[in-house]
Amino acid sequence: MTSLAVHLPGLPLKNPIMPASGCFGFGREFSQFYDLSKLGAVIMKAATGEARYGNQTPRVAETSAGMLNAIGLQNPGVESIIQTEVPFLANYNTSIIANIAGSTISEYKMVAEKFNQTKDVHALEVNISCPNVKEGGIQFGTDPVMAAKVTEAVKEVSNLPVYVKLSPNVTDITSMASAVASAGADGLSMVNTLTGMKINLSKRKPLLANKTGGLSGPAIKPVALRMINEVKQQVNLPIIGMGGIASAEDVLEFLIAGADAVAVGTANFQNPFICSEIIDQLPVILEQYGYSSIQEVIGKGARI
Amino acid sequence: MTSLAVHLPGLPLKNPIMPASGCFGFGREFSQFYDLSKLGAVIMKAATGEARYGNQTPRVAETSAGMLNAIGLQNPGVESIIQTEVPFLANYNTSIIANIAGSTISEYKMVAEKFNQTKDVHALEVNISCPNVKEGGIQFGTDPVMAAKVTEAVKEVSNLPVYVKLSPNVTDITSMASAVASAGADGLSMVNTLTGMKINLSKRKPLLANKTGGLSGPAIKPVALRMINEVKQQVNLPIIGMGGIASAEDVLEFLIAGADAVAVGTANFQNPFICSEIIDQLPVILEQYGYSSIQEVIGKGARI
Amino acid sequence: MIQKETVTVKSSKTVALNTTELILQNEYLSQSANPGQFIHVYIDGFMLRRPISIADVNKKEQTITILFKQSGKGTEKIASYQPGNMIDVLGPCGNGFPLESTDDKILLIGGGIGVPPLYYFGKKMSETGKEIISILGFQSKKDLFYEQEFQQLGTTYIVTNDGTYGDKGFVTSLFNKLENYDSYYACGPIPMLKAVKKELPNKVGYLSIEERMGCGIGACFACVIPTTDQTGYKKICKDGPVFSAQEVLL
Amino acid sequence: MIQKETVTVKSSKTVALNTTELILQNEYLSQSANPGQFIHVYIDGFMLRRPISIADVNKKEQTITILFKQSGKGTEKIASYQPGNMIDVLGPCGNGFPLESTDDKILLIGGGIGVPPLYYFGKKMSETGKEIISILGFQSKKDLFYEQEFQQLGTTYIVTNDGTYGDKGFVTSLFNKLENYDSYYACGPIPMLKAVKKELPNKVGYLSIEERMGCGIGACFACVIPTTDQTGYKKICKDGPVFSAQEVLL
Ligand SMILES: Cc1cc2nc3c(=O)[nH]c(=O)nc-3n(C[C@H](O)[C@H](O)[C@H](O)COP(=O)(O)OP(=O)(O)OC[C@H]3O[C@@H](n4cnc5c(N)ncnc54)[C@H](O)[C@@H]3O)c2cc1C
Ligand SMILES: Cc1cc2nc3c(=O)[nH]c(=O)nc-3n(C[C@H](O)[C@H](O)[C@H](O)COP(=O)(O)OP(=O)(O)OC[C@H]3O[C@@H](n4cnc5c(N)ncnc54)[C@H](O)[C@@H]3O)c2cc1C
Ligand SMILES: Cc1cc2nc3c(=O)[nH]c(=O)nc-3n(C[C@H](O)[C@H](O)[C@H](O)COP(=O)(O)O)c2cc1C
Ligand SMILES: Cc1cc2nc3c(=O)[nH]c(=O)nc-3n(C[C@H](O)[C@H](O)[C@H](O)COP(=O)(O)O)c2cc1C
Ligand code: FES
Ligand code: FES
Repeated sequence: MTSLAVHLPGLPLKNPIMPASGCFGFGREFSQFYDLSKLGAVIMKAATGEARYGNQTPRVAETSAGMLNAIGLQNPGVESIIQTEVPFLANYNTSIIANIAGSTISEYKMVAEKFNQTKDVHALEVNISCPNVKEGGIQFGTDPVMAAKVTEAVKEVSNLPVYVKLSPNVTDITSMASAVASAGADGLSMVNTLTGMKINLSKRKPLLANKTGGLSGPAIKPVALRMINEVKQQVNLPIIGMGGIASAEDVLEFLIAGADAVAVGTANFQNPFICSEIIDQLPVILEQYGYSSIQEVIGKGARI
Repeated sequence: MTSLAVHLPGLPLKNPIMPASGCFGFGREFSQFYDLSKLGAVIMKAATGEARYGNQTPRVAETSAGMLNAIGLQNPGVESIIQTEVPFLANYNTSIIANIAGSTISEYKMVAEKFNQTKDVHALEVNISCPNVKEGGIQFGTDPVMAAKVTEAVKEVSNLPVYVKLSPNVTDITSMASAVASAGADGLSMVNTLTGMKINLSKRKPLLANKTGGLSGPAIKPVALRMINEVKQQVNLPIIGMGGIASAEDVLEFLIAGADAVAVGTANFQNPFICSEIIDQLPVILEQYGYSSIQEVIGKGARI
Repeated sequence: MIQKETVTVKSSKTVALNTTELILQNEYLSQSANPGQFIHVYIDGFMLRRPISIADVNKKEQTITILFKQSGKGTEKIASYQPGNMIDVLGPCGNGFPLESTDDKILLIGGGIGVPPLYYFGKKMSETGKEIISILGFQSKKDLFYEQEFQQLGTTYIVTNDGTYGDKGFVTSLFNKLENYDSYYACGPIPMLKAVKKELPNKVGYLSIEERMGCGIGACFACVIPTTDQTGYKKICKDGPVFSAQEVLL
Repeated sequence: MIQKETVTVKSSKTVALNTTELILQNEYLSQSANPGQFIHVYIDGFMLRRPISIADVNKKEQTITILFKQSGKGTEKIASYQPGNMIDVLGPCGNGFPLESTDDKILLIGGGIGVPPLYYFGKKMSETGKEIISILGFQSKKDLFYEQEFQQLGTTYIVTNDGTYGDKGFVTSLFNKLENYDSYYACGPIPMLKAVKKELPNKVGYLSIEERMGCGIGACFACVIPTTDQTGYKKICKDGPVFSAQEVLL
């Protein structure tokens, strides 16, 4: 059988498939469906310095081939995650990636530092692109200077590989990527959600309590692919690609466009087995399109 | 019956429904399906100074709830449009909006000037947001200073109301809107397409010959609504809203979010009668949601 | 345990205006579902699954029943399903009504399309010998369903907002008529649940609560509700949809 | 004139590997369609319509026939349609093959799923007394369809790329075998059309050309092809899909 192993700097993965942050909780619910050891990695829900409640409900809305969410980074706080969630995931033979967020650079730094002291976390994904919080989040993700500062701060306190998660809500994604690359990022995660809105016609106002939310799902796939390809041509960093992936064919599209591994988000809600099924399908699809290994697909994105 | 008339500055419309530029040609093909006099207005395909052939094919690709296009502004040139297309549309009792594009500010200016001399054109829509051409187009649409310059240049030579069509591929849509407002725009058209990509798995490269294309259709509706609402809160200009509209309910969503009229693009390809059907449905939907007139819906977007 | 199951439509019936009853064949769900739990229904062409309560179970026939109102494109599509059609569902989801109560006399309070989950619960309670009183509220006569089914469980009062059937008013209008029941179990729109909780502050009560859902299994934090306990919140899809009235802040 | 019509599936048949023949009932299309025209098929859940050639027409029965290969999600879905299903189509679209030719002997050249439109054209030409020769190329024996149908029109040669049926090779391999026909009519993949045009530079020929389409009616400029005339381009959906070989630049 085709080996699916991919080698990201500091983060070798048995396969390039992982659930995206916020779409898999901390894995507990999905562990009842299949063995999480099958996954290349698990990206945990965002962690902040303290527990957060998040936004008012409704927090999700359905759109054509997509959904809006405005969870607002609800999470039990980094301490609690390290005490109860990381040990649970550590039972499985998979890599653990901690998604970190904050309102200030020092909060990012503090959260990164805590995870760095935990032996079971294998990489950090720095979420500078959450559109659903008033402070931090997307502000860091739309200004190259701020993005670089967050990256530097996290790198300072961390020996783990640092993936910076970029927002697609920008004019020039390559300047964001270059800025975090110069600041020392080990890799990129692309993309987070596009900010969107839906109107509740009966109530004559936005459906989400937060008014706007992040658009995810197949609707955004073309934008994700374009941005990944654009960045791949100019910035020499590995990319964890995401945005609307729902099949092994989608994974292949992302790898050809320039991703080195991928994350699956919203599709987990439609089909909780999706990551497992994609891992099963991937060798079949690779063969169908004439590839003899996953390495043959990866890394050519800059030249397509 | 509920009157659907809306009054945009310098552009009174019998109803707020018009086909979007590039999705209706110059109306000829659709005139075989229904009487174009039914439309609030027709926005013509982009005009440039000279005839253009556009990009290589394939020029379109299907995506989830959307499509990518990279037509590349193919058109017979402003002279030919004025001589053969405007007179055809002038047979109908509807407003004609000319969509203008160019590689340079002087090309925009020249095209605007020519339309201004034609008695049958009622407004200009300045396309500073075409993602599918190498020069001009989206460069003007992602930089507020350039956008303002194009707007000023067009305003200088035109007595017609000038709607500037904004690109959604920007970090800060309100700064774009403010810039063109200060430069004298009479209104905004929002939004053009989001730049995207699709991979042809068999060929291992982008499906579109142009590599990237503009994403349109229901997939982008949440982004369009969010941007319109954002702009409405800060910039006091009428907005022609568009992006994924395919039903009278969608129209209502746009009007509540802050649009003053709307354009229907991609949906014309799925159902050539769509604009006509929406015009028929609109009074029914207004009543269903408790509105006694279209004016009751419009103009509250800043306060929802 | 939640499983991903394929259910087969056995019958489809319109029971009130835009209200459909589907009987679904599935062994696992019929054997494992508890009253108040729901299934999370996949509908081809839609991004998110739809949560629908389990309204009845027939273990022998290996069927479950759902009852739903056509309130959008998704439920419209499910309403068009014919016998033989297969549906992909997750279930049974959530925690249902408490079954271990020692009360003798219980009150069921259902509002509109909140009525269905109370039926299977009432049936179960009736089987254990409890006395059941039901108050069911509907917009109008044309929305009414399952009156006879509830009457078989015990005294049943119907109220309609427009007075076209039963008493005119809200479910709460009847509270003064009723005496010495031991606990109540309510499901319906949030304003109704708020009113019920407020009017019956001293009763032991349980509320089944709706919220828009992403995953339906507790992973996405879409469906939280603030609580009075120290964690500060619960997930409706996983910890609920049934909560003790004291526990949650509406 | 193009109309938006609802057609009813009368029969569905698998005629080769992943290749389906659908007979569709519709009065307007059956009376107005010309050989080489296509219908633009709406498929529920897909953004864009799919162009499919009209392969045959039965005016008396008021049916049209389409033949297509399952080459993606859309054609897979159409292949699943059952008798009685209704489909929304635009048609008849485009300009078909020229019917006013005075030639006595014509050559049809079809490659794979390009074969269908040639059938109705051949039938029409045969009815007017012309002699028909056909060369049909397929990947493999399992892809072959309509051999007998074409044989009824005249001499028919089959070639397969892998030699599993008929001669091994491409349609062009047979050109040296054939004599004094007056004109040719070809439909198939672009590389085949290029080869045909190159090998038969001195013949009058017509090519039916495929391109990805947006509107299918000439409004969106998605499907242009460069031409040798002064306008510099034609729209395949409106001016074609059939062009004189001299007219277009492949
Ligand atoms: C635990 C639970 C049990 C339910 N049981 C029933 C039942 O037994 N019978 C019944 O008729 N309805 C029930 N509902 C409500 C039902 O889920 C919605 O009516 C349904 O999702 C609407 O889908 P739609 O596509 O028709 O509407 P749309 O408005 O088109 O749906 C769009 C999105 O909003 C969500 N949504 C819309 N209304 C609601 C709502 N009231 N609650 C939650 N999500 C909503 C949909 O799930 C979907 O994601 C229940 C809801 C919950 C949370
Ligand atoms: C004028 C014309 C006549 C045709 N006649 C026939 C016929 O008689 N029988 C037949 O089997 N096929 C025919 N085709 C090709 C047919 O349109 C495609 O096979 C079909 O659109 C593929 O759709 P899909 O959803 O299965 O594939 P997907 O690849 O999923 O389709 C995605 C998108 O690409 C477009 N697309 C993909 N392949 C083609 C193609 N080859 N040509 C044009 N668009 C394409 C689709 O229309 C759709 O918009 C014809 C094409 C044209 C232009
Ligand atoms: C409900 C929900 C919650 C999310 N929470 C987070 C989060 O906590 N941190 C983060 O970096 N991204 C978060 N995301 C973004 C996803 O990780 C992913 O980048 C995005 O959804 C695009 O992928 P998809 O289309 O496959 O869902 C969330 C997305 C959804 C839908
Ligand atoms: C095939 C195609 C061609 C287009 N050509 C133009 C154009 O010439 N000028 C322009 O301003 N916008 C053009 N657009 C953008 C549309 O006018 C519209 O802004 C966009 O498609 C979003 O609306 P929709 O989702 O309803 O299609 C084009 C869109 C499509 C799909
Ligand atoms: S719906 Fe995802 S946590 Fe409840
Ligand atoms: S497909 Fe639109 S012009 Fe041909």
